[in-house]
Amino acid sequence: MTKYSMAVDLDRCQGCRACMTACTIENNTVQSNHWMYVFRFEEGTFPETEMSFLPRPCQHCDNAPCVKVCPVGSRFKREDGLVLTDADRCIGCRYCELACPYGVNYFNWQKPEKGQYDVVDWKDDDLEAVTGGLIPPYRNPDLDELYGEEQRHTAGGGHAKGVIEKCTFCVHRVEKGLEPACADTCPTNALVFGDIDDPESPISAYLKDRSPWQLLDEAGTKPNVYYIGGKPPNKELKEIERPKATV
Amino acid sequence: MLKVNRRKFVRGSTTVAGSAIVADKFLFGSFSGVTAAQGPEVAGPVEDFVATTCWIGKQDCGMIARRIDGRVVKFEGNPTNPRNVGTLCPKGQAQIQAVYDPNRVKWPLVRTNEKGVTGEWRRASWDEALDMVADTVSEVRERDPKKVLWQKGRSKAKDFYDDAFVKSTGASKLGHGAFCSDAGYRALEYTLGTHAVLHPDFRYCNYMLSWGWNITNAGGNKFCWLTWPRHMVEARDRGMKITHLDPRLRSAGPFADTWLPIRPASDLAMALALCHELIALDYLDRPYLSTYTNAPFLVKPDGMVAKVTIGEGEEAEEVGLVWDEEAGEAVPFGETDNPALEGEFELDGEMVKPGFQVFKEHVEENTPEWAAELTGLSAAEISKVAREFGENAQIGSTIVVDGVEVPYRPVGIMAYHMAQQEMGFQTARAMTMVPMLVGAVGAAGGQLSDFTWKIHKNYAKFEKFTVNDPPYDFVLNGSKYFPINTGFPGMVAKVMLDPERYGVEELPEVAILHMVNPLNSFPSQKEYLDSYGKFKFVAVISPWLSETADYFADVVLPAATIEKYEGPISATDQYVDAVTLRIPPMEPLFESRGEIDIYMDLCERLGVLFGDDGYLSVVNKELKLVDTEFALPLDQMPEVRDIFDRWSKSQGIEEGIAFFEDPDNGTFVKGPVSPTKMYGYVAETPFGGALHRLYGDSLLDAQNQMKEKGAEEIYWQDYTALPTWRSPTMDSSPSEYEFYLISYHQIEHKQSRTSFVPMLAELAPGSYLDMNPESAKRLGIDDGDEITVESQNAITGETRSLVTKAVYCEAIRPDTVAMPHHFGMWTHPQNKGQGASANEIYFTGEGYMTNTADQSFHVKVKVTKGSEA
Amino acid sequence: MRRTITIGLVSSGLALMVIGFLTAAPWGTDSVDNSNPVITGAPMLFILGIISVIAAAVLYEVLPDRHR
Amino acid sequence: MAVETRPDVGLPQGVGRLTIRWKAFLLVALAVLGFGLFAYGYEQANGMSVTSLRSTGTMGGATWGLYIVMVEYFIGVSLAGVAIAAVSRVFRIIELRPIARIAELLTVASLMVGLIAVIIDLGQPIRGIKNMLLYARPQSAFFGTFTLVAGGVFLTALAYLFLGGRRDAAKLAEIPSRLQWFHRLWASGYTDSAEERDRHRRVMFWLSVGIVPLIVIALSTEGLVFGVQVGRPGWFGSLQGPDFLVLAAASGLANLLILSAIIRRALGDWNRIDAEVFKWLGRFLLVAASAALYFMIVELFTLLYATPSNERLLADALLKGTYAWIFWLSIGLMTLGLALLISQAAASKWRIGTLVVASVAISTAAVAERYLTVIPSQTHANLLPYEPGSYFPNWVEFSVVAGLFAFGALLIGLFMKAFPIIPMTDALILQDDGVEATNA
Repeated sequence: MTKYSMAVDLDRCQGCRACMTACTIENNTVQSNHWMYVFRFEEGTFPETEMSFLPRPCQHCDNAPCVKVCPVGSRFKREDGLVLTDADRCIGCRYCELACPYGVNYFNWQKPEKGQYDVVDWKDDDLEAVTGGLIPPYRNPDLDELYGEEQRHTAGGGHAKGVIEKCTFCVHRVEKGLEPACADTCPTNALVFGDIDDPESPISAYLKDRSPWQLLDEAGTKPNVYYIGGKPPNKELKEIERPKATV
Repeated sequence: MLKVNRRKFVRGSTTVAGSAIVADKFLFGSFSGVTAAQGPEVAGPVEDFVATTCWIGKQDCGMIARRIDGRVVKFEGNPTNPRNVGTLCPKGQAQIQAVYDPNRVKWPLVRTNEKGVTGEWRRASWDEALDMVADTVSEVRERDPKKVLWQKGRSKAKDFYDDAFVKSTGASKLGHGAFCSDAGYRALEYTLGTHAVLHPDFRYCNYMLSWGWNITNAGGNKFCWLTWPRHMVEARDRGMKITHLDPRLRSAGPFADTWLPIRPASDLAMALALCHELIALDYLDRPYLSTYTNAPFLVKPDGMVAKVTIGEGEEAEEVGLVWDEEAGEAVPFGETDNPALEGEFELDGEMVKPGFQVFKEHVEENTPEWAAELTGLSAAEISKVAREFGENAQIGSTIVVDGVEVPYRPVGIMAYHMAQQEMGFQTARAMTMVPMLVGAVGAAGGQLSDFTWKIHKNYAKFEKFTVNDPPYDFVLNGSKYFPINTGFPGMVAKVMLDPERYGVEELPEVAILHMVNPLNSFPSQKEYLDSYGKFKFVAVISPWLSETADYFADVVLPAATIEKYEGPISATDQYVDAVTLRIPPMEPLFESRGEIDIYMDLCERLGVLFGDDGYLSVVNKELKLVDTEFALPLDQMPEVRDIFDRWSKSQGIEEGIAFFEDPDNGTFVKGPVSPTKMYGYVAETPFGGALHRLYGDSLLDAQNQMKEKGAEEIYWQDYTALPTWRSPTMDSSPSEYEFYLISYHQIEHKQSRTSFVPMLAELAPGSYLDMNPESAKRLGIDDGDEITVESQNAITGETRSLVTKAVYCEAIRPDTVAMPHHFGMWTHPQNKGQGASANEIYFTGEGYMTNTADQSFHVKVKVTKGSEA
Repeated sequence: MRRTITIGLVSSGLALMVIGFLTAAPWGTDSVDNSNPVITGAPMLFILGIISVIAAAVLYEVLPDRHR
Repeated sequence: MAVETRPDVGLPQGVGRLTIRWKAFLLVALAVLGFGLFAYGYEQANGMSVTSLRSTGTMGGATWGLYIVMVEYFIGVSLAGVAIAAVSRVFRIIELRPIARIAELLTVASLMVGLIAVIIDLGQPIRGIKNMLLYARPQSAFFGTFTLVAGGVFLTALAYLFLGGRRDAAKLAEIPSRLQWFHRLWASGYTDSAEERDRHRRVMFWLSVGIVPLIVIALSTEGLVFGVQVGRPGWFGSLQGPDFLVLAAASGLANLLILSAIIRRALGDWNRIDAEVFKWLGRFLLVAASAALYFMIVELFTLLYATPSNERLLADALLKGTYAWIFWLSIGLMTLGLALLISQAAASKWRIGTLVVASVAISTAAVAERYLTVIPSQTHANLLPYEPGSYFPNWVEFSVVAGLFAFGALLIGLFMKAFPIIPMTDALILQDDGVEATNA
């Protein structure tokens, strides 16, 4: 069996958020929909201050609460571990968003082209001459394809107003044999991706001599994201440098 | 073209993807890639890849552009590039939004309204715009080419811009170094001879002083960002410990094993105290000090080194005298293996001491207790750093690296913009002395600076300064003000506003601004607002309408961003040597053009493109094509691609430029850097032949000359043979200006050229002031409150203020406030509401610059709630 | 007749509900199969079942007496 | 069959007679509904971004807002109606007989509005209806809403209303009027024979017996929508179901009382709702509101002792933070309502005006309490340390909700002009001995 998982090495993470931008570009997600999110935390009082970072992709849980609550089977778990959303099936009830303890689900609050960083006019005539009017101009055609044995519309985001979307572990890349965009770009290789059931895979090798922990273990979600180093987040942490949310 | 196997695989599968159209079915039997499951007769979009290099940052990481039907859809790191090994930072990823930004300057613009206010423009043809520039420049050049000022913020093909254009036109040149780490560069050029500042040998280092290094947000010595953090995390995996000296912890994030929140501008005191402790604890590498530094040179009571001339005629050279204890006499340096480092001796009726003895006495009073007061740290903490540094240095040990035995001193400092303070030059010198004392300079695991031990020409120049009488040129070269002179746009602005004050007669008349935005990116905005209007003509070459262009440009020439050929670009990560080029992944957007094209056209119009000493001739020289079969003909305008094709072939790459365009290559990897290149001790000529200047008698000599020429104390006070502590000028601001204002770099941004990139502006949206909650609460300021920050110039009494919002931050000293420096722009719609830049309230000039004409980024401020003030 | 129709509707309603339930998406969350009903439209059967049970009650009362 | 008629009008209780007052009501209701429709149209055209709703976590918003609050509220209200109707029949509480139809109607109307609110909250409403029919999954708590609430309770309530009204319809069908066709249709051949009465009694009894547990189960699934959420402190817990029911009972009874009082005034001379009805409603409401307040106080104490954790953050937001005013308002109003009821019970004097005031207080408290169930857990109780956010509905949401209320009122108002709102006769209370009880 194949089971795609990700390791996040907090001893290496610089909190730079390159993964977030790579994800946005690869998946054409709209502004403020951070499929990958990197927390930056401050803790304690001066001078006993500590800082930490925490990347938060979808955990692709084995016991995924979002899958359980989805009323129409738009959210589903594949045999290879990926938890995906069928953009054509979703009815936009946002139940998954509330069921998820990690906050990884994002809704398309408006027409996707409006949310594509529209402070810039992508419909500019001179630009259209180059891009053919595509919004965003870096639109990735892979995202229109159907994936997996199930042949469902699961890759990428920003497909339609009123549907939910979340991290897919870049299903369209994984099926090509590529890493997810976040892991691919990570400047310090703090994100390691692979098939955890394959002892030869990069992730298995990486986790072998390390002692990983999982996010919100107590929630019983059985995540497929493993954290190394750092420590589980607590409520004493103060989030800093939160991105601006614009819908 | 597509080679999936060049990317990192998720699993061991191999896939056949030889064609541009991919329909592989290997995992789930599904169609993936870019072809829709449509009939075979309908051609799907065509996918291909082009290798190129990042444009948005400083270190030009290798990238591969993924294209669909020729449209770039993503940039990814190029795995063959040692510098970034297939990765990219947030800016590298997000720049695709910048490339497609319709707010770029689309075509040449000519101003239609007066200057000094927001510009109104008409569209012009390239011919018209270039003619306008050429006509004005020609007229001025005929009178005096030096009156043409070429100013850059960053140049990404030095050979073509800084060298070929500037040399062939004879223009004056100003860079951005004075706002960067140039005071540090000058200090290292002076002290070690290398053109660099400080970084440790991460491959072996066990204990690093991260001194003001913005690890998680900004570059270190030589690199933009990404490469150093890669090395750092690997060193930490090995067990390297980091002691972080910075008023803010945010810079190191979780990577500081120890955080010492040092008071701004007190680094010199800290460095001197470390030297004091290392000497007191006898962590000294005496062989290094006696052999490779001028520490044994005998210093006379007047502070000058006792020298003799050896050799005759052309061969004659001055050599410092050292004390041969066995012989009991002074001998020229090099004639004894064991010169005295300490003691006092009589020479020609005068009492002389070795430089080291002078240094030892100099730092005698710089105890940890003394420094504790100044740095805001405890004496115990300071002492502990010195002890750890000394212990970890393992003085006397060696290690074998690639078969070469190298002294092993696994301790070092990473410091980059530390020099951006009033005493930046001497601070950087004192900081360099810390690893010098333990012999870590150029040792394995120890203190490195440049990637090789190539000695910069300034090393020899600084042996003897010549201070002239006025008149001076407008950069004040050779003046009594700055015997060491970085070329400081802030000072030039001040000179332009009052030339007589500085004994200057001739001012520049025309400015060509290359990727530079002084109005926004340089501190002390006011000086630039006041002075740039004095140019008769300003031409701006830039992809975006900079704020400076908005107010002062007569003509704006739209440069391409990444869509152009540029280079050659070093791709080394310091351990592997490599070189690459920028390849246009698509045609320049709109009517923009690559700068090399622009300069060649301009030079042709100026009549300096062809012939000897013309632009092409300089290019040949800089690219080392002279007298090779690849040299450019000097009588015809080449295609830019052809220039790089010739250069590629001259490098022994048979395919020429196609090699760099190939997504499977893109980087010409020359191989690992040999230990004999990297480590000064084992270099062919150890340390490149430069004797390290612990004692700087030529600085003292410069001081004496400056005094003689009547320079005021503020200019000469830091020209001392040894780094000497004094209170920074800003400390004499009235006590109500209770905070030190510092500004910093955020990882999402690069200077002032990214804050309008929507994806980056989303992550780091705007200006704010970090305040320790303790201080903020005392002033009745809540988290998120609107506040006024007012700075005061301790010399002129001038005050400046800005409005921003307070952000509570437990990771900053209570006496320090800090702002990110990327905002305060107004020409792009995304800039709306981003808030002010600290640059608006910094000062430049006397008291707020170094003795080497470099900007200080420090000022005392007061903070009040609200925006009434 | 009334009785037959009622019992028929109630039992077929219950049967439809059971069938609808059984042919809806299988329990479990570990497979793509769990996200699709065994028979597309199974929930409709379930609803029809409910309608039919309630309709039984209504019809039971509303059906005219034969002798009239 | 003695049908009560008046010589000057054909139909009883003002049915078919459009008074100025009613027309004014119609106009206002249509105007509010119209504006609600406009607001919803605006929302549909631009996306839900025009509401205050935002994603939880990084956006710091609430993804379920006023719409879901009102879904919970309306579905809760619907409980009381049909429950009162059923209880009055099963236990033969003759005094409540006059408002049995009001109760049924309230159930139908509020369920309808509540289910529309569910659709309104969907990002893809059309797809929502289609995909629920094609793909609904029993594992999802929504399945219960979809099948049991939308299907079961709603249809049973409709059946109830229909069957219970046949006898009146048959009588009205004899009176010539523009609505005669409608009354004939409703009567569906009813002849008031003994067998028919007998059958009716049986059916109503079984329906009543069946519907009460159905309601309990169906509405508990509404509580489960929240209760099964492990990932959301403040929601997860076994009390969500009972809590939902108790508050539903209180808000439903309060609304039934208010509605009865309004109809009492509206009917004027036709009124047959006497003080006895309100006494009963008052007593029921007293019990329900006491239980609701009990749950609220239990919750308050739990909050006071919340450990430093997600619950603490939530408690702070409720007790002294963003939501404190709503929290204390709901407790205050519930206490006020209860105090008014207790004082009346103690004095054994039930005044309709006071009861209405108490009911308005309790109903408002219920909306506030639903709000506090739905919202703060989203903005303040994320398990990961997201910065707390905030949510308060904007004009679009308020307008849409006002439109929903107007739609519900319109349903009841229109019904009143088509059919007697107070049962003229009720077969259930007819004894086998053939003694015919009629209204009056």
